[in-house]
Amino acid sequence: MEESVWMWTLHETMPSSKEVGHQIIEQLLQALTQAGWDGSDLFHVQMAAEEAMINAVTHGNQESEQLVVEVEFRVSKQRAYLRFRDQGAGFCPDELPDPTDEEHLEKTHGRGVYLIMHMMSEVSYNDCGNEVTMVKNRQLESADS
Amino acid sequence: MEESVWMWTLHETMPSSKEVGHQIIEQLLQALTQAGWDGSDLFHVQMAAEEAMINAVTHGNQESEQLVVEVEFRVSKQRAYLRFRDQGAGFCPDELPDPTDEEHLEKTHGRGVYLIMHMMSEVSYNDCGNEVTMVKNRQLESADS
Amino acid sequence: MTERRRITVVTIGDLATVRFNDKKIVDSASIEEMGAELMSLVDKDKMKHILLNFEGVEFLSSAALNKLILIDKKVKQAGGNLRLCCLREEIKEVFTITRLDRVFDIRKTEKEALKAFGVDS
Amino acid sequence: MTERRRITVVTIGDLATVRFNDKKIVDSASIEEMGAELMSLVDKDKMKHILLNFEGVEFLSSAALNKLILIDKKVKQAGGNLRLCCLREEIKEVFTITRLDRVFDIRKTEKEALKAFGVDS
Ligand SMILES: Nc1ncnc2c1ncn2[C@@H]1O[C@H](COP(=O)(O)OP(=O)(O)O)[C@@H](O)[C@H]1O
Ligand SMILES: Nc1ncnc2c1ncn2[C@@H]1O[C@H](COP(=O)(O)OP(=O)(O)O)[C@@H](O)[C@H]1O
Repeated sequence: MEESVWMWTLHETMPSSKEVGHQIIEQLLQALTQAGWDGSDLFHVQMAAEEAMINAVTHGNQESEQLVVEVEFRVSKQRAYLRFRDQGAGFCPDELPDPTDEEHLEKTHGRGVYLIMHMMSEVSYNDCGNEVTMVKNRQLESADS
Repeated sequence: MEESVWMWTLHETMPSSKEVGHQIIEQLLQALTQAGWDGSDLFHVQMAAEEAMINAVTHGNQESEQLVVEVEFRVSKQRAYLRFRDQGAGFCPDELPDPTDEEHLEKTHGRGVYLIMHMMSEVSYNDCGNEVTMVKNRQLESADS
Repeated sequence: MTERRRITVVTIGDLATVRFNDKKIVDSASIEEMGAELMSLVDKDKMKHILLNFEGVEFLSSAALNKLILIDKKVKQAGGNLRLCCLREEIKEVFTITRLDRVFDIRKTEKEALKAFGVDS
Repeated sequence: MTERRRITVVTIGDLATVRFNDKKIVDSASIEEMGAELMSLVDKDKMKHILLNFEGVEFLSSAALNKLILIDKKVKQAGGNLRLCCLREEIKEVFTITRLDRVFDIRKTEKEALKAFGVDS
């Protein structure tokens, strides 16, 4: 990540609250917009951020008041870097069933991690599964740039 | 495990049901009793088996009707071997808080894995955390043997 | 008329056309409320068919998708049809990536969707 | 007298002495029922103090421990005391390993426990 000139970075520890999480992601979206992001690039980052935040707060920390989520965001014109770390027991992403398999298609859960993987350019979980790091390389130039 | 002469082994796939799990553990306890186990040795294996089964069914498979738990038990006069594998997303046992810490002491969850670790002679989880293998070496000779 | 906070409804016979009041369908309490309001269209208002018009919706999370699957099951159980229309490109892509475009009947315009329901507008 | 399925209760004033009907306290439905019956001793029968006599109990799971912690909180809230007695050696060890022997007041015999409640038998 050294090579990028980040225009905006945020590194903070938030409580295990979806409301607070949504607000922090709003800040990220504003920073991206200011850096010229829009359209599907912006949408993809928003989706991955929301899903990762909700998983950290609900599955990871189980909304415990005693646990926090560490978030780190970096934004440049061409690249966005996002990291979420919770204090839960983790999980193995590779073990998750494929939600697009015929037998899982109508299930009412299990699409978050799959969407994260498909929305971002690079996604990696730590061994334990309680930290996800992701990068989005911007695909499209916006019309007015 | 080669060196042991197993007097009883069971290897089966059970549905994600605590009731069925309790019944299978009853069979294990009967086999242990027949092999001369009693007192705290028997109790320790029972505790570890119940906690591991409940975790596989509830945390691992989330009681899904579509998922199964693989159980393997082996019993000899001196040693018991237990393995439970679920089809869930796993977890990292090392990340769990210590339930005996002052701040967690009155929590109403989080003692199962800790008890398993303390009741058995050897406990290991696979990398993913959805399989636990454990061995109990018998400590006490029963009075009448 | 029923007070609804998350959706705005126009009915023609037993067909309800629904628009969403929120631009972002992501907050879990709002999703629950939206789900309950849609459910009551079938349960209480005895609507058979539902058309979800996504005009103006800019974002939805996987939790919203899960809720839509429940609504779809409900409508089908009641012998009706659920259709979706007017999805912005990025939201359409979410349905494609998750293959939910095979579960839901998605139409480009409201006119097309209404036609599929047998309503000519 | 109240019908109870999981516990047998003898009362002296506002002290209830409880024995368990099950040898193994492990099944989750039974644990819920046991919990509800103990809770109602405080809520409904207005018992202040509770003595849990574990005679005959051969096994309990961590889910049962969790439930006992809730009961203990309840009794304390109501200004009373919860005590345990007559634990077989292996069950006592479970309390020691988990350090719950520091949360619960555990006595060897029912006589000792009653004495701690100020009842001489
Ligand atoms: N941060 C996390 N910590 C622990 N488990 C997680 C985490 N994120 C995801 N998981 C596990 O992965 C599963 C699938 O997550 P996801 O694909 O987001 O779908 P859903 O949240 O609808 O279940 C979850 O049910 C949970 O078991
Ligand atoms: N087989 C499993 N699969 C997934 N997660 C598990 C499994 N076993 C344990 N865990 C995780 O470890 C945590 C602690 O488990 P445990 O010590 O048994 O306490 P409790 O079940 O009371 O929470 C669980 O809440 C769960 O997050």
